[in-house]
Amino acid sequence: MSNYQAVGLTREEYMKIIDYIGREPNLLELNMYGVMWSEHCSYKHSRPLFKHFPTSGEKVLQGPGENAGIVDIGDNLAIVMKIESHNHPSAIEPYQGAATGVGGIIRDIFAMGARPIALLNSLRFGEIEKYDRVKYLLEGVVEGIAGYGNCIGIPTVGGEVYFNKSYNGNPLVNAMCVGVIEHDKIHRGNASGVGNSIMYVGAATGRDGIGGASFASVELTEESEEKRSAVQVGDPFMEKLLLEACLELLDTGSIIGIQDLGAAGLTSACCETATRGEGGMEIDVLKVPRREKGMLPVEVMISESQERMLVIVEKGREEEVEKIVEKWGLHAVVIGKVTDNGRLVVKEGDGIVADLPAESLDSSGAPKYYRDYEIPDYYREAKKFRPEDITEPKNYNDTLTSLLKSPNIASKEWIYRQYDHMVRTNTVIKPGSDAAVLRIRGTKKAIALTTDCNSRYCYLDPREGSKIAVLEAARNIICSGGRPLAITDGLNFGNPEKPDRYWQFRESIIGISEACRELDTPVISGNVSFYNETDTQAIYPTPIIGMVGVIDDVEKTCSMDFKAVGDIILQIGETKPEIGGSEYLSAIHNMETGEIPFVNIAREIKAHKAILESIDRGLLESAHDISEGGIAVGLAECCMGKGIGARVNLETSLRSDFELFSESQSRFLVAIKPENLQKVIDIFTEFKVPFKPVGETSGDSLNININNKEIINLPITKMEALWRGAIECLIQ
Amino acid sequence: MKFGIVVFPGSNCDIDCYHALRDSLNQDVDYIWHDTEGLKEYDCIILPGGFSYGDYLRCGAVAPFSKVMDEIRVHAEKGKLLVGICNGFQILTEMGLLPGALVRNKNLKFICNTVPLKVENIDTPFTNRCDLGQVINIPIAHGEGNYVVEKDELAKMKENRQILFTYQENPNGSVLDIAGICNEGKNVLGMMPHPERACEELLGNREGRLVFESIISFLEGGWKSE
Amino acid sequence: MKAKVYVTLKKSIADPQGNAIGKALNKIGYDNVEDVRIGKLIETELGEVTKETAEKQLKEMCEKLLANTVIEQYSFEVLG
Amino acid sequence: MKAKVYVTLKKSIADPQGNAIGKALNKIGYDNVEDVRIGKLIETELGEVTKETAEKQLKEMCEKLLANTVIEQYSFEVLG
Ligand SMILES: Nc1ncnc2c1ncn2[C@@H]1O[C@H](COP(=O)(O)OP(=O)(O)O)[C@@H](O)[C@H]1O
Ligand SMILES: [Mg+2]
Repeated sequence: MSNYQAVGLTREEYMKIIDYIGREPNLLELNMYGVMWSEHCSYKHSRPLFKHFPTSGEKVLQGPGENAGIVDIGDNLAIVMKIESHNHPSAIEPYQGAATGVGGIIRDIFAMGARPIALLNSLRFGEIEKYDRVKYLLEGVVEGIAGYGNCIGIPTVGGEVYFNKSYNGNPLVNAMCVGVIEHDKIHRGNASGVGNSIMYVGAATGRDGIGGASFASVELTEESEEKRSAVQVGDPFMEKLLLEACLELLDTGSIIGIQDLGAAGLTSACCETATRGEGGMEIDVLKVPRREKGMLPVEVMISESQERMLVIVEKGREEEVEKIVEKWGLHAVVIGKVTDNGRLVVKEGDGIVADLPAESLDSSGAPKYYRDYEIPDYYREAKKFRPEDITEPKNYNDTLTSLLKSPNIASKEWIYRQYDHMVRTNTVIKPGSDAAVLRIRGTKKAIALTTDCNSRYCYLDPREGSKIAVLEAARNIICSGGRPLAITDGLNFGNPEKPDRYWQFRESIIGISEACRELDTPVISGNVSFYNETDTQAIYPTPIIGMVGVIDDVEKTCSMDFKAVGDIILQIGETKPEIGGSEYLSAIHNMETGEIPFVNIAREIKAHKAILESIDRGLLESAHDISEGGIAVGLAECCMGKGIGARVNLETSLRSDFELFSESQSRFLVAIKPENLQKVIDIFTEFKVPFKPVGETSGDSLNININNKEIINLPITKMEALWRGAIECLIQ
Repeated sequence: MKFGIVVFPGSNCDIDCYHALRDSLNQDVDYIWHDTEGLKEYDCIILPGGFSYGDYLRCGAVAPFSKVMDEIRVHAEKGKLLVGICNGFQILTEMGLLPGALVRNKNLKFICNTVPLKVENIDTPFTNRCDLGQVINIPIAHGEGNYVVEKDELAKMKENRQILFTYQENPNGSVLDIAGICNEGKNVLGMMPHPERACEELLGNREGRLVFESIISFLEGGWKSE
Repeated sequence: MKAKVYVTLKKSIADPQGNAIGKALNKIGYDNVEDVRIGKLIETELGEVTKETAEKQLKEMCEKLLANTVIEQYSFEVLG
Repeated sequence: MKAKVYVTLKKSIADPQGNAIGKALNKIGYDNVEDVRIGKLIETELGEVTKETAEKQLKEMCEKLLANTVIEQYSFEVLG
């Protein structure tokens, strides 16, 4: 194998390097290109498609391209957010893989100058009923997320977990962090002002995760098990100190730029800050604090040791920086300075060991690929499915309880109990409702946060499925009383060099873009993770949508559980026989096929407006979107929060199972006090949103009639025991 | 009347205590940096929750060596009020100011939940505004809240009525369902649950105020032992 | 001077983690495993000190920080 | 048959916990302490088995459960 292949580059890419620098690169330089031009750092397969995304808007203060995106919420405040994947590290060492994923995304947020206030996570695992390995991964990942987030003292307020065979060999672990910032405190990763100092703060550099970046860009094979020592270990205590020290530093005005050391370590941090600033930088690897003796320059330059930051400091103010950092028990050292010749120069003492045009390393210099795409056969095949062909269940009580304890619908309490979701006492709506709500201290405002993606839909129809992911996120925000503002996207896909996978990816981006444009929720940041596949199977396309919404008055929030008996329940939206891709079809009939539900975004937005206005006027007792498992599961979820039952009659011409478990889009369940009913009806009528009263809250069981004939009658306590206990039961 | 909240590297709930006392209970309150020399006079000092020094090796093991802690020990020895919440409780046992120790939860998991506590003794500065046997709902958030203590010590504690709060449904395996205790002198409180997280209607729970209101009422001299 | 410190829970203190591991071992087929207790092994390098000093320091370090003698016991070896 | 298992982090793996405790020891006056690494000591009772079986079992148990060989290494002693 030639040198360039060893660092994951092709012959063409190698020739391109020679073109850039006019000579053969030395080994250090080659490795720097290797990590920077890896998919993970360069986005070479994905960036060309990003042009579809709407990324700007009145409220967008920072779109994609920085450490994190920023969106305005008024009162001189803004929300900073980003999502990031740590799939491959978590597959190998679930605890540390997940923990360092959380640590990395937190650094992205405070690198912008923001205080991180919330964490979310989106997880995908294989068939938990079948494999002990899946249980091991789930336990380890959840403990890793908890271990890091709890220790650093940032509440983990939400997320999602799904199980599907497509993740058997390749779990997904995406972590999202959200911060707040005052407009005038926004910092960017710029190295500008010739002569300014580059300082290094945080943990010492070891041989952690060497090759991690290119490692993250190849398919998982037996061989990657061998590279196990590439595992990095997280130190949340160190990060807490780093976080406090950095935020204090930023307040002094001595900091020109700040950048976390993530994938590709110093190499990436140096060339990114250099190209965003004046364009040049010179550093000395001997000055970099090390954990191990005898490290080579290349090891120092590409190490992915955790909990490290670069700060670019105004010349002459280095001591001030050292003092603050020392107060937090850390050290800051000058490792180089800003230049203006556009070059990234790496020295080892007096000798120059690498000298490259900074821009050529960066994504602007990296190659870009448009791949061929091809519609896979399964896509057309799936559309041939006819719902009428499945047999109708005989006992609907059994069907509903089976659904409630199926791992995708079961309560995720076993998971979020392990996360401190209350620390910092801002969590107004805790995990377990549609979106989490956090107040913004010192204002009347709150924000609503959620992550969503139904990857079965995205597999069966990547474009429409991805639209639905955005809309589902918006529904969760709306049901909490929030106005959707912006999204961050975590795009998890298979190998983009395969035409069918690239098609999935392209379709998905187009779908997300369309939905975001219509909802006016620009894409402000995101992450791409490719090569999520094993020899036998790719994951379902999983474009995770992290969304933030704003609530102007924190007193006007809403949650999904029924609050009292005697309230009227309205169904918003219409039920059609849409069974393709549903949880019902999968969990009960063991089929993942069909045409996924249809969605009309413009029409749905009217429902959003009507619901928001009703919440704003204090007319709704609860609101919940109808998603996986249809109206039957939706009703059960509303009942189980506070143990309040419901008596419902559905007038319909559909088959009972279609009526109960259809996943038709744009539907909600809201509960209303009888005296407010007319006002709510007026609002929905005005917005021309279809609705129908379906029953009322009552007693301690869920009774569902279809055309006045009872087909479901279940005590809440029974449903709840199964639903709450299911995940724990599967693990033991 | 003045409250002080010690801030260790790795404290997380320092801010929560501060807001609860200042914003919800209108008290005068300062942060005390762990490195402080020459501690001012405080009526009540709080060691907050979190992961001081990362909670590495053992929870709360390193914090007792912080500079300010010698003076805090003196504060307690003078009979003034000292409260340890969660990590603070762990620190107090590490310092020997409270008996016993806190080990891994029985299920080996971190648990974040709101749980019912029973008030076992109301003749203390920390519980005088409660009713005996009253049940209050307070959040817990810990991985190592399983209280253990030697038998003889436990017998002494019972006799002295040092057990102040017990869990209604034991979440972590604590001996005798213990959630909170005080020292013999009844001026040092340690509890795993977080009353500071339950002081506001907006967060859906105000029952934690009872602990702080008891302290305030004691300090105001309004409390009389029965 | 290298040293190893062993910190274990006192017999009278329950060890939930040890119990769980014991059960897990039974479950995966080692039914002969009767009792598992988990302790800590702390390896340290004390620099250039005499064996005597090392032992004195280790004892102090254990009493002060490395062990919580309310629930734990300790022992150590100086490896030279 | 009693046995002791020692599980420690591989050399190449960072040990934040050990670092923090090393620093704390320096701070309380032991400035000669240069390096601290924290591992696990697992004590177990294997019942009536031969030494050979015990060793075979211990190796398996370490590989399967007691050590996470991605980041940890192990050794053990059978005490008889
Ligand atoms: N991995 C997780 N971490 C934290 N909270 C989670 C996680 N998974 C699910 N939750 C919480 O459980 C609740 C239900 O999740 P989900 O069924 O995905 O909701 P929805 O269908 O409304 O998106 C939400 O409050 C969610 O935030
Ligand atoms: Mg929802």
